[in-house]
Amino acid sequence: MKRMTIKVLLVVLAMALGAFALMGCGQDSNVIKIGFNLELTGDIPKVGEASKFAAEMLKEDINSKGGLEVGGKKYKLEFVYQDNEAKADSAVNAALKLITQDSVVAIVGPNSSKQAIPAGGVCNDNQTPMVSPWSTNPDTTKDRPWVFRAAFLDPFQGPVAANFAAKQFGAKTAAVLFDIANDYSKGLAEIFKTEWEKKAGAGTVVAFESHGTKDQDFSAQLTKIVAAKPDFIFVPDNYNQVALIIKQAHDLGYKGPFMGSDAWGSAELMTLCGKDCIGQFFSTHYAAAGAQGATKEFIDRYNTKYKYVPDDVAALTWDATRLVLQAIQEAGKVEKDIKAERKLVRDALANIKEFAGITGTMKFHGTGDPDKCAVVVQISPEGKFEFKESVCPQ
Amino acid sequence: MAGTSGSPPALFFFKRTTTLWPSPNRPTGHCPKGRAVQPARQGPIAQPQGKVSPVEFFQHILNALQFGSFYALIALGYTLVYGVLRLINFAHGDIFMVGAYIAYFVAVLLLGGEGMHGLGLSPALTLAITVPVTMILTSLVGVTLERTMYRPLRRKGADRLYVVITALMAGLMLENGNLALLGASRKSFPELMEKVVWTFGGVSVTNLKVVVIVAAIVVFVLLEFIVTKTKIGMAMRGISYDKFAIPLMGIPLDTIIVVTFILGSSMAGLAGILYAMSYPILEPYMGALIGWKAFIAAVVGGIGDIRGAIVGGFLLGFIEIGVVAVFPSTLRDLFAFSVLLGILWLKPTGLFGVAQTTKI
Amino acid sequence: MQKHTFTISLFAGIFLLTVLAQFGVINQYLVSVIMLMGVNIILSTSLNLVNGYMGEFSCGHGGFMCVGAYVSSVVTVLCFSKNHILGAPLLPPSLALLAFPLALAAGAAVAAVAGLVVAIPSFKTRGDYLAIITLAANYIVISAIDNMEIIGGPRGFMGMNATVNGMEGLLDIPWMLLWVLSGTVFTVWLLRRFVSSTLGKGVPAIAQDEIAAEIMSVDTNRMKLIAFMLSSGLAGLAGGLFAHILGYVNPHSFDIMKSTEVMVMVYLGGMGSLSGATLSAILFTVLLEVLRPLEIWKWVVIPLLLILLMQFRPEGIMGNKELSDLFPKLKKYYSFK
Amino acid sequence: MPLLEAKGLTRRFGGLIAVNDFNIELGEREMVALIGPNGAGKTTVFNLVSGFYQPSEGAITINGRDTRGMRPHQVTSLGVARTFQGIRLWGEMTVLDNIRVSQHYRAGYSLLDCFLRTKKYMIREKEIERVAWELLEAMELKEYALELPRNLSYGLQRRVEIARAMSLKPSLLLLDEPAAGLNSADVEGLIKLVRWIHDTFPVTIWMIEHQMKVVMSLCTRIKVVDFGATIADGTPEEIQNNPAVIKAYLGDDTI
Repeated sequence: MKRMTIKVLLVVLAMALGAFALMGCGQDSNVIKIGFNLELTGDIPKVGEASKFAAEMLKEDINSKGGLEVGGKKYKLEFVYQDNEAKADSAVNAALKLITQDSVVAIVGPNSSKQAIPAGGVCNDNQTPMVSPWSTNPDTTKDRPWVFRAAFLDPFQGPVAANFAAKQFGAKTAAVLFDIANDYSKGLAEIFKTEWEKKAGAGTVVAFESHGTKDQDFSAQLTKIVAAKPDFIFVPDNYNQVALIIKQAHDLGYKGPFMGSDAWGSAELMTLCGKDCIGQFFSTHYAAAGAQGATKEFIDRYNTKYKYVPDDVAALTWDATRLVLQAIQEAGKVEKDIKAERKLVRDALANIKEFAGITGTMKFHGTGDPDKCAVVVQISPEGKFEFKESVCPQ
Repeated sequence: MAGTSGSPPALFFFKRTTTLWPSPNRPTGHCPKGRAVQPARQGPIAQPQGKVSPVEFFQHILNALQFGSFYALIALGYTLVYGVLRLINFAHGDIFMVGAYIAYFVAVLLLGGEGMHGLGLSPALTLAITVPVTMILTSLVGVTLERTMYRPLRRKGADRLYVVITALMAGLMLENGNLALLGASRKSFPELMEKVVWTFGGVSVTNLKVVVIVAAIVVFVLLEFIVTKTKIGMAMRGISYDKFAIPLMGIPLDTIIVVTFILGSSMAGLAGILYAMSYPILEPYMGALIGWKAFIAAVVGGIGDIRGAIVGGFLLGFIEIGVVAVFPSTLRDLFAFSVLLGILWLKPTGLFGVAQTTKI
Repeated sequence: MQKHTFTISLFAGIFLLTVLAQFGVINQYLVSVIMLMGVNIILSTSLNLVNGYMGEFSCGHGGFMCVGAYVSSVVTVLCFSKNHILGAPLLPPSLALLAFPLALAAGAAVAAVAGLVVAIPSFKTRGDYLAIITLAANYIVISAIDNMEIIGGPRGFMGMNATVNGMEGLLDIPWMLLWVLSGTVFTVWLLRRFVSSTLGKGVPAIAQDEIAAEIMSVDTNRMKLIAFMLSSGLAGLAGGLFAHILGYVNPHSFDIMKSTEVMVMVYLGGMGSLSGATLSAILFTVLLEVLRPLEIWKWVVIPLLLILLMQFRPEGIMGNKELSDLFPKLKKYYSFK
Repeated sequence: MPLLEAKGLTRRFGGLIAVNDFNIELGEREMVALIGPNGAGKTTVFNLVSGFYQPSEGAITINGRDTRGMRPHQVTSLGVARTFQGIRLWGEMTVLDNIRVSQHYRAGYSLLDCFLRTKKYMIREKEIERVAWELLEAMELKEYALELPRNLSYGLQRRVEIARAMSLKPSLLLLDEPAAGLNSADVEGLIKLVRWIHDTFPVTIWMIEHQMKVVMSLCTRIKVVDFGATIADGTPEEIQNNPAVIKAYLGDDTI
């Protein structure tokens, strides 16, 4: 009996292995496949979801117009989504699966650097163009001709926040609260610190406190910060934590202003944070409120389709995907051989010097990293992110 | 945050708590060492507050009490189930999460808002109804797990660790099931209690903080009573001594176990409500980390012992917040867990746990 | 001759896989899945020594893996790639092939030493209290690395590819696959030899009756020390391989979630069965990949499957039996003595 | 020099004095019984001798070696083997493995030998294997070699436990109520077995036993303890007519 069950189990196992080895699907000549390597589960499911929604929207747009026109021929788009569970190893497998099994032309994502760095390595080794919408860690694209990104880097955003805060609040001292387990948050916090102390002198960052990714109680850190009496608090943190941080700071009697980073820029911020966030500032890729043209159109359509204002990840995915599509078009033709096609796309991507995205105009200088303007927005009493000023790299 | 001396009543309150809980004095005692460590870790800038000011100190104690209460409330659930079944119910942290979500839906249903127009009751009334309803529904979840997953395994006489793993899996299922069903967007918990911030000479207390702390203590007293004074409680303790003798004494084992799960899960439910009110952002994974930590607290206190759970919970709260208060907060986990590890090295069966003497 | 059929076919299999990978018959993706499969086998078999054979409940295996991963990575990066903090490479890439196994060994050794943190308390305490110590150890390791700027902290650590490239510079074959497969075989072989010896049988003796073991002349402390250090050391080996497969490590890849996965593999396979641990590791890895299309639902379905499996086989796939116990015919095809 | 010498052995648990100033000397190949009412502290004496407890006062020397501060496995390797009141076999291991593992201290090869299967390893393992089979053969357990102990009858389990103890090649064998829970037929078998062991191996046997039948038919010397203190010591006959013993003991026993 027992032996029987085991035999059965073994057979099942063998079949699973077989089925798994035979996976992967045939080619269709007039379809262009683009892969998405997204954090649909794990720590930051919201990010993956937003990316996927944006991509779906773009696909429907183009396919409804009969497909993407390349060299006078229309190709249907097929987007393949792989969940990387917000894990590094899973992201590598997802990337390899997209490259080898699904044989996609290019890959969009992963978003968070923890996944994007290893996945970028794989894409570069396997000569497949990859565009990360959201990753801000320099290593993602460093020495990797096949890897690009749509977001600006921390070294640019840090100073923006510092300069603006100095000007806006007339601040002399600053406090920083960041997420030690989140490389984005930590990196930005450190850059801000060095930048601020360069401006206002050593020791002017009166408190430099951290917390863990899944923490929800920041009272201890905030007590220290409040006791240090900073002129403002810089919080380069994800919007969900921001909401809690600001609430708890107010509970502890802190009245001063906050300065945030692009990770604030989520529609959820206001539903989570409510009145506590009103009047705060943060630097981001684009201002949803008061946006014009393509940006506004995107926001409105996304809003009607998915019932919430898109956050920066959605917008950046939209841009990243369009960047890839434009490259495919500029390549002028579609090679049958997938490897040759990838080469074409990669060269086209590298040739794009300037790209007008909904998150602002991007200028590329062959590093794969865009120069783009950051905007600082203020949260209006209606909970809109209102354009305050735009800072462009000199 | 001006002013240094608290007003008499506040100070009185705090004095009592400090005498009750000596632990925070430990980190502050290490204060100079902390300063020594800091430049090495923190680069050039030195923390401006050379030492923790009294105001700050009391504030920290208050914070620690609040967060400790949550650990304690959840640890109680672990310890109850463990005491009876010798089972680490790793799903408990996620039952707590489910509790918070249930509370959310009940509250929204009664209160309205969040897109759905509910019955439009007053916040106070909503709270009054939400608490019991949530506790009942949550305990149902706990009992369901027990009936559908744990009990069959026990019946089959599976190794206790298989039940533990099943519990882990059940937890994962709750988390990701929630994610898959409700989507990735987090829920914002409606405000059921008009928030009041009292400030005693720079020390800020919200009414919610007080409620949480009081709740934890009340629950503790209640459970202590149930377990020591009532028939069912005696039976529970009996089972933890001898699982096989109890049924022979004519005590229905399964009933006791179910009651245990009801108690434990309803505690998780209560914790869920209070947590959702204090940190009004709900997400599927909110239970995971605090669940693990509460389990650690329960064990450090001496798992299976209710006082142990309470003490362990508050201790963990104090250690975590104490470390942040004195050292750079980047070192929080490192130091906090080292301290716990040290405690277990010194007292291998936890603070209240009794070493099992094996007779040969 | 027949006695060696198994061994021979094993090495033939490895050779075949490498050749297939070399000529791209099985694609990159499958190769990487096979490699992670190997890593998982190492992890689950090594944890099985503690959680299965010794009946302890260690839930911090990821921590030791992390130690191994970082140590071996730092060594190889020091030697073969220029790093903005650790400076220029110390050795020419031609030495990569020699240095790599040493780096792995170093990682394993340090991880084994880290195992002491758990092993020493285990003299006094058992069961759930020890479980907490392992858990705390896991948190401590991760938090410590978060605070080490020099190896990137939470940003993670990279540059291990240089070593792999160095090896491929010598001879262009899928080296990592080869290393992982041999590492896996090595681990199983090592553990198999340990648990089948009289010395190693002291470990299950501790699990079944520690007092009897001690009084029947088993030096329980020594056995615990060996078991924990062997287990954590092999976890370190797995970590080193993992790091060089990915070419990038991040402390949070080794958190409680990782440890949980390994535990699941152990209990799924059956406590105290090496073939069980191996099978379950393969099954689990395949499951993770096959169920990708389910996206979010994947992590609902997998636990469900495991729960069901445990309902039907409360002792895991193999119980505490080995394949050779269930199919005695197999016995004549190999000899582990 | 006596094989075992216990001087002024005292063990307290908190306030309770389990063993009080216990003295004994055992020579080569003696067969001695330790009797006394329940709770008299007999098993505690065995626990002290086998190193499971440390004495509060007094000392134990085995072959002239002071065992204070030794861990049980060290004491065992001095040649002290014991069985347990409640059987403590390793239930998940075959009878054969039970008897192999109990020779652990004689394994005598390093971890490396074990990994590399060196010559040394092979020789030792063969030796261990041989000893195990011989014992099983001699004690008529051969056909159960590959059974799990928990599937064996109580009597057989006793037998296996004694075999396991003997596999340590002890010079002193402590039997803690070997006849407990055996039916009369098994008891007969046990008596034969113990006598056979005593005749075949150079071993001193010291047993705790309630069944006078066993004690009287095997032992040449009997020591009686009550409330931790020794009340009588002598040949079976002396003990049988010792008023103190009769008062303390025979009152509640069946001969």
